[in-house]
Amino acid sequence: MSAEEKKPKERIGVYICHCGSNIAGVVNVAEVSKWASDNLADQGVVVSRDYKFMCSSLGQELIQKDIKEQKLTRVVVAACSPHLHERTFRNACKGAGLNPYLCELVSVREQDSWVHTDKAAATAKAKAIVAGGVARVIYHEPLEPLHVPIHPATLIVGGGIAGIQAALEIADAGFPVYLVEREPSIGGHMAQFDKTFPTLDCSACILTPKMVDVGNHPNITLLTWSEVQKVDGYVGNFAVTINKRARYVKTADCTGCGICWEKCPKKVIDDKFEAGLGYRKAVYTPFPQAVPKYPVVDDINCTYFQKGTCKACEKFCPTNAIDFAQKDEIITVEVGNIILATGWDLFDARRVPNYGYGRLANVFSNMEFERLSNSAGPTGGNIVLRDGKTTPKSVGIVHCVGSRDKNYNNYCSAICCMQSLKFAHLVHEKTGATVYNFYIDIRTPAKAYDEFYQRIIEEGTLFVRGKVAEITDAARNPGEEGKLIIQVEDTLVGKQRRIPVDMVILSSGLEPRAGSKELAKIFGISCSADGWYIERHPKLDPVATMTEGVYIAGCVQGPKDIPASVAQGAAAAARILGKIQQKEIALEPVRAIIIEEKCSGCRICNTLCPFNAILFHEDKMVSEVNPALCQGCGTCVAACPAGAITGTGFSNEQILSQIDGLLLLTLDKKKEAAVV
Amino acid sequence: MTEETKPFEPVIIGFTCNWCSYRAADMAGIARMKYAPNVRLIRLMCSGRLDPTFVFKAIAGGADGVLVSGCHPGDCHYSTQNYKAMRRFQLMKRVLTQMGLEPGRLKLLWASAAEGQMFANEITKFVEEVRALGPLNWNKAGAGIPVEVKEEVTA
Amino acid sequence: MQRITIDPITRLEGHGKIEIFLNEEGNVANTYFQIPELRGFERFCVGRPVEEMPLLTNRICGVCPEAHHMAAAKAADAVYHVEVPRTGKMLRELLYSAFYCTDHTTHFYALGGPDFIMGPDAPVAERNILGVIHKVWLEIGVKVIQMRKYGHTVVEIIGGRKVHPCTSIPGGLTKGITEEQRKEIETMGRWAIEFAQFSLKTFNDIVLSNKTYLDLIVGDVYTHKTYYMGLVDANNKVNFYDGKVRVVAPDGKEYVKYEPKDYAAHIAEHVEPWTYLKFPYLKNVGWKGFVDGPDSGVYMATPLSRLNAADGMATPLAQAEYEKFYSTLGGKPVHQRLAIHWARLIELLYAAERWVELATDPEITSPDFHAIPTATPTEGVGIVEAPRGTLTHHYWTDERGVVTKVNLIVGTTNNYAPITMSIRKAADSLIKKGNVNEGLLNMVEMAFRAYDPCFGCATHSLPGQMPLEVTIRDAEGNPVNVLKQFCE
Amino acid sequence: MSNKPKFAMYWAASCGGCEIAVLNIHEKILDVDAAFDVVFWPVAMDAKYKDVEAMQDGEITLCLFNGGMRNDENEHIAKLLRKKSKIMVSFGSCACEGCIPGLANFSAINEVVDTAFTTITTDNPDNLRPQTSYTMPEGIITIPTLNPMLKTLDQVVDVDYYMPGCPPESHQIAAVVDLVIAALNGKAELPPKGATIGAGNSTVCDECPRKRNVKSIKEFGRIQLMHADPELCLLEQGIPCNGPATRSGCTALCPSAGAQCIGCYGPAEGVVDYGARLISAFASVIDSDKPDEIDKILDGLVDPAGQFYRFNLAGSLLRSSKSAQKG
Repeated sequence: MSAEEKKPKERIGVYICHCGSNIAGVVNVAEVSKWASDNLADQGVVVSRDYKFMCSSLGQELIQKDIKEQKLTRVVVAACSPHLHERTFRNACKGAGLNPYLCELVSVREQDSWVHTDKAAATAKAKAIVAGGVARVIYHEPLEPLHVPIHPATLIVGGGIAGIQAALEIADAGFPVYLVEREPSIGGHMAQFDKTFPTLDCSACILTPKMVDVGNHPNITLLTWSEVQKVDGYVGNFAVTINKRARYVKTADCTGCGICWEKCPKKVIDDKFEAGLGYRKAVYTPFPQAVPKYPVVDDINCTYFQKGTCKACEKFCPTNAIDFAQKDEIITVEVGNIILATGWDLFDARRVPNYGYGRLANVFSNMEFERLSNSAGPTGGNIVLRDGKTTPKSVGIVHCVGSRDKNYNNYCSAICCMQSLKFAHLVHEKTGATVYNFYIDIRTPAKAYDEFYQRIIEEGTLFVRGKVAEITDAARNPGEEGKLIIQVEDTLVGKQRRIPVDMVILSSGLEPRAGSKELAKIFGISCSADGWYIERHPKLDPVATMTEGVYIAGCVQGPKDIPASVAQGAAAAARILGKIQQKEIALEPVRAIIIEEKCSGCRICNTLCPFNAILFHEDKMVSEVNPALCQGCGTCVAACPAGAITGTGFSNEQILSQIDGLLLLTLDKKKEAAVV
Repeated sequence: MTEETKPFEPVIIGFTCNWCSYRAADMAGIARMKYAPNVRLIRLMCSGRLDPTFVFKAIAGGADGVLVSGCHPGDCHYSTQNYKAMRRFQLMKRVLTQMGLEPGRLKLLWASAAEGQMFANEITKFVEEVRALGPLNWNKAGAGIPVEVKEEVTA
Repeated sequence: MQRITIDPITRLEGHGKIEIFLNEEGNVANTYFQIPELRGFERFCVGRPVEEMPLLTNRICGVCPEAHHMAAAKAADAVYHVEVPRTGKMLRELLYSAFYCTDHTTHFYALGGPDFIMGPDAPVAERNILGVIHKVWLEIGVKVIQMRKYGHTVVEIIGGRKVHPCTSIPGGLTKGITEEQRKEIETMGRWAIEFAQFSLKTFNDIVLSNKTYLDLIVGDVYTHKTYYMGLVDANNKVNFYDGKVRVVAPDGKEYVKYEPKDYAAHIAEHVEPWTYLKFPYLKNVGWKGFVDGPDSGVYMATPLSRLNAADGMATPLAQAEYEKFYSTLGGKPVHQRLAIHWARLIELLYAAERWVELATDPEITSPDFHAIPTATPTEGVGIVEAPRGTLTHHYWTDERGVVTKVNLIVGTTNNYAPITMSIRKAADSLIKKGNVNEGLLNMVEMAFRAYDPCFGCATHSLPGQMPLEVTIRDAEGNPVNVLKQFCE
Repeated sequence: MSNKPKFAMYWAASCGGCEIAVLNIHEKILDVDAAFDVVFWPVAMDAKYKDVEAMQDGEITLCLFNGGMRNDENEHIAKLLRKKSKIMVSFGSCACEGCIPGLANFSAINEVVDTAFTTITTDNPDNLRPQTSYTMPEGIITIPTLNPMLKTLDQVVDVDYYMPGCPPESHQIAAVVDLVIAALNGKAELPPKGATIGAGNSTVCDECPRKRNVKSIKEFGRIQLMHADPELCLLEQGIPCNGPATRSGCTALCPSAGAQCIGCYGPAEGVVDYGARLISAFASVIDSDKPDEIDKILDGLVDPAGQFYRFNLAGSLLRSSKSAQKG
């Protein structure tokens, strides 16, 4: 090494940023700059400057001027974190005709001035960091971004309002969409609601048309009663394996006439769509406006599947569409992008024992109430007690059940306040009953929300500020007999109150779907501790994820109301349409490459790639990396026993020499020490 | 003031992954959390990129300790690569221990992008542990390996 | 006082350095034979898995790696208390016999032989293998190369490699041989027998039929009455691979016969501060310095010693030569060091015969060449006869079979004391009044060359051959005369 | 003397296997003899060390130097031959990377000497140790001083080419001889300085006849404790075979003979640290994500440092254990 390492191969420019006083306040930037030009000259440093704000246009021009005049072949900028300005400085170099990957940004702010107080130590560390950058950048190579074609089709997982919106946006733009829904019909939770706040328009009335559009759209392949099993590939080229569960109904022949479920002898409590208040048959569609219209045979409850006889549906089906021999079908679809809109689950109020849900008959969940109040629901829209006939004279609505509560979920479920206000209105309107709302805070931030709150107040709903302690049927005072008593501290008047009511509605919060973590693994994205999927940036990039080509929309990303979900669905669609329009996508050229003549075909690397980017050629007995699938993690590079795999952008030479650089001063120090 | 009377300032090389631990360091910075200035970080795309060669190089090059840091198990940005880092770390530590290196000079630290405070605390703790172990000065003689070249460079 | 330095010795496998001090009269005051190397296998083999010992100790010596490979494998078997299946044993011994043929050939024709064939007074230039070839026709050279080739071929077939074999493991070997390989080995073996007989004839024609040489051999200069050590089979016949260690006294009577595992009860190593090598001796006789006779624990372990220590050879042709050997040299034991060369050729013949015996055994191609050890590893000793003497490997391990302690007593080491004595005696009787010439010096060399010492083995370091250079210095150590050996 | 190019070969701290391997090129030796004046080759001839000292610098065209730097005498001769030679080839594992004698670097040199002079058969009541200079009644006699650490040749002198192997295979030696001779006659190009010659670019697996699948190790095994499948990759059977990281060129002799590769050809082209490659490769394919389970599997490797640095310790980044560092 000695010989060629001594005479510098490159002409390097070093630029130390003051970042106002953010860096200069702690690190002696002038000293670092001088040290670099004095001590790193033999490594090729020909110019070393410090400047107030390197990221400013003036700062960038400074670099560009040097590149041109000093014929720089490498640039090292010591400033903030690469995550902030790496692109900025790379582009600056590009602007001056230097390949952007020949520029290295090292952090002396987040990594140094902001975290240290000892100025001498911080300055010494800055020198080391700069030396590391210089030693490393010598081994950088000019790289070109990798271009991979984008498959025009999109996979959308989840047929709720967010998924529906996204599907329509993309399909209307003329590109194919696969919409996968676990249930027999799309529609999601919104299909269960009665009215929607704050406008109180009927949920079904606004949702059904969109569902029908999806059902009929030539660009949308609707895969209901189906689930994603496996995702291979990478942005632009995903191969998705989907399990189409057996419906036992030949959709080609079925007209959706409904005779089968009329004739089916087996009644099943419908705890999904009807929230347990109503019944369905063993062969069924979840609700009249279901899309698609084809029913499914629920083989868990179907008499034929359980006892081997019956087949009533088959006998009566006018088109012989029933087919008990049907099997699950595994299909694979190719898509360029993916949207996850798998929505949410309702917090199970049984987990709050002191509220008596499941134990006290007339304590209802919010979803139960939606069905009660829904004219298409089990009671035809009559708000009645469990007995099915008695209309309540007084109703208590409890907010924040399972939310903003460290025993359950810390977060605010965002929709419960407005939902509870909506409930108050509906009860008031349909029964004239006295309505109490028990709240901690009323949160009505969005457009026309607070106006709605005012309206409910004017309607005479009574508001009690306090977290409900207990709901009981144990009467203590006269007038409490046969009622549910709500025990609460009224924090406005500062005294305990017992309020007897006929009916209680619990506004349970939203939770991530059961199994959302498993799903995240399938798609290679990450969840927060709560289980909500993590967006690329909480403010600036809310629908993208860390994994290129995978987007999230609706409540899968966190609790939100219908408008927000729709907006995210549309946003995700827009992002994807943009990508599709480009036809190809430029990827960071940080990739692993196997040098064929060095590869011994030992196959150590074969199992290491989570993206299946490494394939083995039996004929040549060598392995090869597919650059489109490779995401540049470098695990195989580090594992190759023959050193036959190199990682562009993070090569061994780069990292090893960066280590030398970082230790330059150490050796200095130890040399001095030795001298002493 | 002579070397003896100065407290020994260890030099530690730290390897972080681009997605979690390096961002944890950024986070510590943004929040102006203070920690010991003895650690110098190198950013890798993933802890799975960590080649034991890097660690040996750091030790041979004069580092007194080495920190290896990545996403928490299960949270790897590349799904499972930090497990490979974990396996390598365990074997590497066995080899180095067999070669007489104090295990305390090696540290494996899982840190998410949100754990800036923890990251800062752990670094300060580690620096003290290594300080207690004293200087390592491996290959001080350094004949024939890059260290020597660098010494000439700085001379 | 004058001082002669022979540093290092030519045609000796391994470093060695001789210091000869002359007194004022120019007669020998004292001689020192120094070994300048130490490699430390006893240390760095600790911590290694015992199955690696046959591979690591290989590297003690590239001239006779097979010997270390075998001793190590046997020690490892013992550590695991595992009995190697018959086929496994035979394969190892077959490899070892073939190796013996190459090694003895190399020594006789390239190292020791020239002294006789060319004569000790011949110019150095001719006193080497090429000289031999010129003197007794090219035919010999061709044969010698052929012999080496064949030997290495067998070593490679069974041992996996020509140099540093790799197939012996605790309990046997990693592979067997096919019928085709067996045939090939047998054919080469039969040729080896002819070659051995030819070599004995050559020795007979050139040496024994030459009065001067015969006198030289039986003369007193090269005679020491020491103990003799060698490995013997159940019938007290010479065996290289296995058996008990037998020691005969200077009077030829059995002094002791012991199991390899008991070696430490009988052998100890004396230490001198001016050399890296130790001097083994018979513990129960005791260290009396560099002297011979029944009261001195000094013993010899060479081809001659093996013949002296045994009652005969296990193969017919070799047995005949054995009897001729003793009748010619006047009965047992033979104390004349130069007879080692003859003894070596008799062993060559035995090795070749054994080679064919084993190659024609019906079980040699059986797949039953490895027994999986089941006992917990503890401690074990492995002893084989290396061409240059009894080779002892002794390992202690933990319950995982990882080596915790090692003791090695290597072929040549056994002879360190006798060699030192021979040098002293030769120098004494040959160097008078400071009169030194090449012929004399070579005769001094002959004294130890007969032992075919391999200080590569002895130091477990490196053989290295250097030109002979003798410096005669006065008392102040200023060179007054320099002699060199030359070759064009 | 003729004006043919001059050839030299020397052995320092090696076992002599390299010399045997060179002799095993058989008739090729005659080509060497025809193309060169063999001026210094202890094994083949009575060479003249003094005459080497008398030579002009660079007078020797080709010097094959094997053996590591165990004592000051080794270093002295290495420096001398470097001075006198145009092309200095680091020949064999010992010179290139320290080989088995390099394992001594696991211990401080005084531990090495102490062990040798305290074995059970050593009779050493005064606990003597060899003295590099010792005064006898007749005068002072000396022996060389051992280095605290065994060094590779290129840690002492500048080396032009590396030829790995313990020993280098004869067919490779023959090929190199042909190449050099051709180059001297202007019929071929010599490789760039610092290149490794007489070996392959890949690793042993490239030449290994055994069947291979993807690797996933649940347990490491010991070769003597099983009857290994003669067809299947040894590593896949849990036997710690160094083949994946060891430079090709030997035609996979050991694995073909049923024994694991122990790594005598050293690291592959461009590899900085041989042991690190194996550590990384073996650990990567361990089939577990649970720390304790991983530890249990690793217990199957009873001597990781010794296995991964068996031939390479002196030539590795760390070069020795900490105790040897302290000297």
